[in-house]
Amino acid sequence: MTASNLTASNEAEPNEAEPNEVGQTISRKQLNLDDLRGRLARPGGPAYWRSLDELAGTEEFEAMLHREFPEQASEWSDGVSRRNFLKLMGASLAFGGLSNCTIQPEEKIVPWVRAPENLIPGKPLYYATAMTLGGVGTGVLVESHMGRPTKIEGNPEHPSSLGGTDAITQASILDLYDPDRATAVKNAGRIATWGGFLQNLDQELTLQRSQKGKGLRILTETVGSPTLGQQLSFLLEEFPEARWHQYEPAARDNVRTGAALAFGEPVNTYFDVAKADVILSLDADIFNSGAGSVRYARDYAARRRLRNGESELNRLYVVETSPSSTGSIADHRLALDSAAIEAFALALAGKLGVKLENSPEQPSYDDRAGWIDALAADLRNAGAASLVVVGDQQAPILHALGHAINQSLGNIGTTVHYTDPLEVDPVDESRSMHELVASMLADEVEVLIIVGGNPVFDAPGDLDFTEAMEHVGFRAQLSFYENETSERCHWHVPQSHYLEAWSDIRAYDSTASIVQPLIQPLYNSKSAHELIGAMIGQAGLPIRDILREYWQQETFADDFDEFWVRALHDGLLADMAFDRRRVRLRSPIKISREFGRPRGDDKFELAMRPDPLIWDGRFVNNGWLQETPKPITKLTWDNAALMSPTTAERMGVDNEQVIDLTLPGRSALAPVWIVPGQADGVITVQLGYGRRVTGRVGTGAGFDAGPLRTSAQMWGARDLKVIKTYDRHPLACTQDHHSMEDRHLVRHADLDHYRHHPDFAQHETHESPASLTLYNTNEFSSTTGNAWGMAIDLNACIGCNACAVACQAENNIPIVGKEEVLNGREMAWIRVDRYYTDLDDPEIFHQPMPCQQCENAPCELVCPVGATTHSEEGLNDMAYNRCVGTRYCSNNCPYKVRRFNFFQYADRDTPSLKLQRNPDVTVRSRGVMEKCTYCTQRINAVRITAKKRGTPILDGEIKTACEQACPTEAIVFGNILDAESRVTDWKASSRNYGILTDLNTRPRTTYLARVRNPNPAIDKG
Amino acid sequence: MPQIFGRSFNWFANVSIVGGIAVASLLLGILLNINRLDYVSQVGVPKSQPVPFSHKHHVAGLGIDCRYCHTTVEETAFAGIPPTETCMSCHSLIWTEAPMLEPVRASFRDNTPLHWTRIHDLPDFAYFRHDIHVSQGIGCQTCHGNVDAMPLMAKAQTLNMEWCLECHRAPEKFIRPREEVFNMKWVPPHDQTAAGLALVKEYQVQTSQLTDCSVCHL
Amino acid sequence: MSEQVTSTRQQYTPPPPELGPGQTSHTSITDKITSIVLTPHTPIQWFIVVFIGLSLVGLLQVSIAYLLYEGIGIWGLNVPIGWGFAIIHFVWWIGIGHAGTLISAILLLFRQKWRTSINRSAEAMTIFAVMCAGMFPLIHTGRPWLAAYWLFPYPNSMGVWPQFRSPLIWDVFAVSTYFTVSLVFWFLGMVPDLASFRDRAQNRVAKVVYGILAMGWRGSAVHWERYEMTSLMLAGLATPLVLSVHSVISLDFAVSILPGWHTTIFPPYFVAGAIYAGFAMVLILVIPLRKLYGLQDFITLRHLENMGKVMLTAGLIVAYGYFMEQFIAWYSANEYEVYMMQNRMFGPYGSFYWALVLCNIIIPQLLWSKRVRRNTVWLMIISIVISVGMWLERFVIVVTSLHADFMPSSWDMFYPTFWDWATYAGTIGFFLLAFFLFVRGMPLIAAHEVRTLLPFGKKGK
Amino acid sequence: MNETESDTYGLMAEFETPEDLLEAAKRTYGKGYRTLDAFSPLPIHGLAAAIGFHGTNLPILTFILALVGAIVGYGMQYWIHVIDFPLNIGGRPLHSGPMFIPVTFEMTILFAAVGTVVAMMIRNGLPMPYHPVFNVAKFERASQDGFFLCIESADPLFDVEGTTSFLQDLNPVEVSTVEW
Repeated sequence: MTASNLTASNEAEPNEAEPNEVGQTISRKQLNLDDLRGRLARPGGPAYWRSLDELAGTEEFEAMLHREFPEQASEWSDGVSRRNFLKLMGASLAFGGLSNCTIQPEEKIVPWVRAPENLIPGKPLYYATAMTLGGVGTGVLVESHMGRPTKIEGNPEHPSSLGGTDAITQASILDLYDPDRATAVKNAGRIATWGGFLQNLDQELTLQRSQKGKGLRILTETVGSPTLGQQLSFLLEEFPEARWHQYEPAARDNVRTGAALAFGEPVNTYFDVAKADVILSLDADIFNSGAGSVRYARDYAARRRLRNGESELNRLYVVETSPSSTGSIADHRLALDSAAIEAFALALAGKLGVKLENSPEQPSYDDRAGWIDALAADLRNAGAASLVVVGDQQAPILHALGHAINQSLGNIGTTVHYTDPLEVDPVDESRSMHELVASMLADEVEVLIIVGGNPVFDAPGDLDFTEAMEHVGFRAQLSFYENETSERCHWHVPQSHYLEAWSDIRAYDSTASIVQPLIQPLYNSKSAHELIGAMIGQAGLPIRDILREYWQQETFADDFDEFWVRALHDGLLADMAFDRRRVRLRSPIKISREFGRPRGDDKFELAMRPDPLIWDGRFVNNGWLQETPKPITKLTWDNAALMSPTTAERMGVDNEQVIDLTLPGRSALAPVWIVPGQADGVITVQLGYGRRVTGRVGTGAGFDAGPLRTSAQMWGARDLKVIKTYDRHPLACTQDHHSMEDRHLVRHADLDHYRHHPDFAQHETHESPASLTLYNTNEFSSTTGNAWGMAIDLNACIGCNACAVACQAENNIPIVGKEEVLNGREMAWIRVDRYYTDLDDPEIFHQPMPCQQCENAPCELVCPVGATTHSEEGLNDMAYNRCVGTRYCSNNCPYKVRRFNFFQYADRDTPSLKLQRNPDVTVRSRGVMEKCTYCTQRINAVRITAKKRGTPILDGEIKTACEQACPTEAIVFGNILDAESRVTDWKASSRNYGILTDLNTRPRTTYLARVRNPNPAIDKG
Repeated sequence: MPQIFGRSFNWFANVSIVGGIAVASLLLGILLNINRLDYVSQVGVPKSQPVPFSHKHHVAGLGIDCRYCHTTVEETAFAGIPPTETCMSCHSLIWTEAPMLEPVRASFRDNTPLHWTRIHDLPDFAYFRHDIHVSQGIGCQTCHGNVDAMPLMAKAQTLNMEWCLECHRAPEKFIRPREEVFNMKWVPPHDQTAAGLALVKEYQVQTSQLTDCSVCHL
Repeated sequence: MSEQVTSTRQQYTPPPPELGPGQTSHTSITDKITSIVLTPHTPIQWFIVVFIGLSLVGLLQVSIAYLLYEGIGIWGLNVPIGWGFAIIHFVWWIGIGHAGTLISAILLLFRQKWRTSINRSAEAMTIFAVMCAGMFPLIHTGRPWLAAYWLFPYPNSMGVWPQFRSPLIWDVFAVSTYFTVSLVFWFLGMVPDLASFRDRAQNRVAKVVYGILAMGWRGSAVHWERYEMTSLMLAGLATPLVLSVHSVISLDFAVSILPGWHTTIFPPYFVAGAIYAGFAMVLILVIPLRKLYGLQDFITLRHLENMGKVMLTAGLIVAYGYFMEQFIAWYSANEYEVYMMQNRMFGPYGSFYWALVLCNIIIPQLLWSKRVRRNTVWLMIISIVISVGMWLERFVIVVTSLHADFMPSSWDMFYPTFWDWATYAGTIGFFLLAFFLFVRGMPLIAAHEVRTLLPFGKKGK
Repeated sequence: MNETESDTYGLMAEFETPEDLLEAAKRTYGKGYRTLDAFSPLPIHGLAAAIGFHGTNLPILTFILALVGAIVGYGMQYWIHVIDFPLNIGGRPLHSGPMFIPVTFEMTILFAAVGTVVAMMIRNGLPMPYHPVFNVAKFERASQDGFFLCIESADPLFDVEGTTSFLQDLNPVEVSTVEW
């Protein structure tokens, strides 16, 4: 780092850290061998450092931005596609390789002036913090290299994670370094300063103060931060007439309303999946979406292990409109439209004798699949060890019904638990938004402060928020990106990333965590705490102190400092969770007449869902998530109108054909994507796409389903009409072929069959015994006592792609853009293959595909320059710098896990992105093959530690990125020579098999066959 | 018919053929060895530094241990370049007036780091780690040469891959007892290979593994 | 039979069967052959072809420059289809490059006198075809600037070497050896004729240039003795070489494990294919040439007919190869092989397969008819069809095997881009240009060998 | 020998046909002349023998070169993969004999072919752009349709008159002196 940068960051933090305080020394960006590495033979090295300077958030940087932003914008407005962008990158590096026979350019080393404590160049540090989504937190650990957060892992201490993460959490690190995020306070689109904003705000507030804040409105997203809640309550005390509204498009209104219907108050519900023997999910993707999903997935998978002789499994029934991760691993899956699901629930409730207050005309459920009796029996037999889960997007009554059923089964207290609401103020957010817009249109609002969110884009279609804003005199927004809303605000303040700012949050089970920053804000952004704080006279007060104050009141810890340090270290505030609530159903659930009412035959049903990866649109500019295939559809860079083959046939439409989705008075154009296992007549669309104003990555991707929403029908409508058009919109799908072609890739059986033939998986193909060879098989057996191997449990994999994103983050894997994915050039080192058995009622299989590290690797044999060779410990090494790019290895790889840099994909020019890179992994250049290496950098690091320690490497000491991220612990890596290691244990399992072993590739990665546990009483057609 | 070529052409023809081949092979030879030239590898070429720091004086003269300044050499990949603080710990007491040291004092005063010029600089794709080498008995001197005799720091070895391989293939030729690692005066025993093999065994150096690509290229 | 035909036209001294009526003496032979070059007059057709060639070479340069600037991504490649047009055309050109050495070497060993009037042009064709072929393996790599020298075993400061188990390295050696030997063979054969040029040339510059090239050849009996022996040796070496080269090329595929590539039939069947394509290209070149330069006396119908026969034979071997692929796929009962074969015939690229069968098996059967064999127009058409067919064969082998291999999840399609085509067209241009420059400046027919066809004693002044 | 002879390279007779040349060559050799050479636009079998050149040993050389090529080719691969930098390539043995064959073969051919040609050139003393025989005006026919026999002055039996008359008896088209 340069001097000025150093000073900058030091000034940025005058209060020298108390040595014992974690997360304080981190803001110093310092000399870093790894960074230096990044600069060899790269023209404009100085410029790079200059810009880092700017990252420190100096005033001149703002000015710079002012100059720079417009031209950048223009570059993008004139239709330069993402692909072209990459091309430009490529050009700069065209002959990079040539530099290897020239004198290396001179490089500078810039040491500290005064060395900080506990920061060793080249040694990563880990800090515990929490990520917030939809007002609910997940505990994470963040790896930090020289003050640069580079990788997010789950926090093993934290109940919401237990070490696992989902794809979104893994990718959230990229947002921090997104070159397109809002970087400067803007007034009417012009660069301004925070100070300037505060001045202007104060004027407005003094006015408001005089009238008790009658014209003041605060619009936040769902607030789960207790401290922020307290700040807001102070604000409302100061401005009694002011109103605080909450809105976010993927809010859990129905969950809260449902709970209120059942218990009279919007209690928070969470589950103990580990205890559940029989689970029924009513259109709930509990394992891959929403609060607690990571923990639920882990608890579920823990019951599917079939370890050493154990032959019992839990059983999962899923009834859903559109196939989800949860549905894909169900033992029984039933595709129904929402009306039928409601009718189904009623019928089941009836069967279970749940007391209901029925409406005169009962919807009848036609039990073609013959589920009701069998399911009811199964649930009843399971007794208190059963569990019924209702999807966040389902009608409140269905949720109430769910509670009723759980209660009647006696699950409350065993598999279902209740606490006080996680939200500071659990309101019905669509109503809240409704009220806000009303009062805005009534010109009652003079000052509107929008804290996060993007209402102009995602407010329900029937509320004209855009119009309403024009009635407000002073509009200010705090948000991470400049978005559709920012355009219409007088002031825009960049919001800090959660790794940049202090806060606190509660997890799905109300466990409280401190959100601690790992780095000073890269740009001078502010957090919600700072903005609200500024309005209640806390301006300039360190948020950390406000948090400490709040929690000091909450705890009665005699030594608060110790409590605080432990909280920061562990990532959770010890026993600050709410007590469990004992709630009872007040009265029989009242069933409205619409409930379960089937739609007209001439109509289709529209189901709206948050996107599994870009969620409600807040991650739309996150390239990793955009390019990660959606769990089931394998689509990237787009959302689509999902429909079943039958429906498509009936409609006479084809993949990628654009159709016009019309509801009374509203419509949207969407490309068709046919999904086996979708309920007939239901068209599912994902929210968050079709953004007009956001970064380069997200702008223009997908279509906007928002207009189809109304505050009455947030998640679906049953009166959808469809008009065919003859336009086509290409969709970038990473998997074109969906049948396994009877190739024994995913091997599976029913539990019953497994009990009789535990080793069924090992007899599906004939493979030659390893002994059958002319070679001396011992010639290369490892002499180091280590031989690396991996096993993947297909019984646990839910296809969530967390592994893929983790790999991308760990191994500096570039994104290539939609055009390149269309060309079949995606770079994922580990992909999750998804296969269907048939079109109408398919079984869905997931199969993670990392490099198989074959012992007889076909790829190595054909490399003319020996760029890929075998290591002593059995890794299939890839020396990028030796590769000349003949692509023969990829051709000869039967698993097709090798990836090629057809262009200069890795962005070598954007400084902020460089900060995210893993310094221990080479950034590949154009024309080079790359592939999974079992995270060889992690292996090396641990090997060296072990050597210095003088003891062998312990089992589990090395975790590959995918293994570490996997929420269901489906992947295990280790030493196959160690009889005690987990991987040896897994590979000893009777379910263990390798794929394509008949080619005698002898893969080191093997799979554990999938075993389903169907209910004999249900005949699967 | 009249001769087209003069007598001398026979001689000329042969010479041009032989000469052509000779010149071509000479050029090729140079091309193949370009990376071995000191000019390219910059061996023995001191670079300009903000302060003409003399290892000779500090190491040989004052007998300061390597680790006094290069503090992290045993802990991480990077040996560590001392912060100005470290210089000042002595130079706030001695040579406080020396004009030569003004940059150091300035750095300390204005809190602006010194910009040293890198001498040993590996390509980005080669991941060298000091800690493991030091802990396995590879002396500083083996790669950095007799630093204690260098008034100005300069590369002692080419740092070409073939040079790395010399040791990675046969560490016994270079390995020394751990306690001698930082000893600049250490001379290999006459039976280095035998002694080396013993150490390799003792330190459990996995020679078989040292030529794996993934040991250095990640 | 051809004797009989010619003799009807010939009352006086019947010329040898390999020569037409016009060529009765050393003098006439020399005059005719040298006159093609040593004349101020150049036929307009020549200029047209060279112009086309030049413009296509321009296109080639542009597409290579763009390739180096952008990366291999400008082609339609992806994963799984890592090899596309580049390798298809590499094999296609190498195949064509086989006829030359084959004619001059194998036919020499077999004492086939009729070869003498076509071997020179065939060898020239070989040289230029191999040049075209040679471009592809280099530019198809991701980092050509490194591949250019890392593929050769030279002592380097990295201490690393090529990996000799890779068929690509075998290629490097096979192709470069083949090119070197063919070049030497070709040039050696020209030396005595260059001497004739030297001695006949009027203008000083031409005399000097040909003089240098002729290296002072003076036709000494002793020289002839060693010269003949050397040619014989070269022929003996070049014959296994030419067979080995395409076998090695086929190993690029056969050594891999891909269904559709991993086949033992490949070496013989590739060699046959090469001869097939090679002779087709020779015909495509000589039929217009003999018209343009009135070489009917040297390249008689008998020559054309013989080549037709060779093509027919080669074609039948190739057909057998196709059949064997089918048979083995079925006989192996290997699910991947079976699927590959069905996919090849009825999958998305099925049309290519059937077109290939049409071009390489069905249409060439016309060659059974003598009338077709002796009709230049028919021969020309069939030769072109065969060239297309051989292109299709390589396309089918490379693309259909790659696009759907073991992992259904990663199956994908290959769509060539503009630059794929541009590069191909460019190499054709280069080939034409080079060949016609050769025609204009070098002895197109091996005069000294043709002379040996004359019965002793005919000096006919 | 005296000046008059030393300033001529030799005497050259031109003949009508290959047979005449062959016949003349035989008789000349029979007469005892040894330093003589015959020139023709095409190889004439027996001509070299007729002037006392008995076969060439090029084939043996070719064989030796081939052997060298083979050894170099295989040796190089063995040294690289087994001795200098042994690496585990796809579990194949370090010494993968069968896979070393193609390169070995190509090296064999390369050495043999190029070597033979170079040897031939050296033995024929080519290139030799200047040669006295070119001084004879009509010699340019030698590359087209002329057949020549040249007795060099270096021959012990050579004397201008005697040799000239001898050549005349072989009924040549013409006899001419070859200047140095």
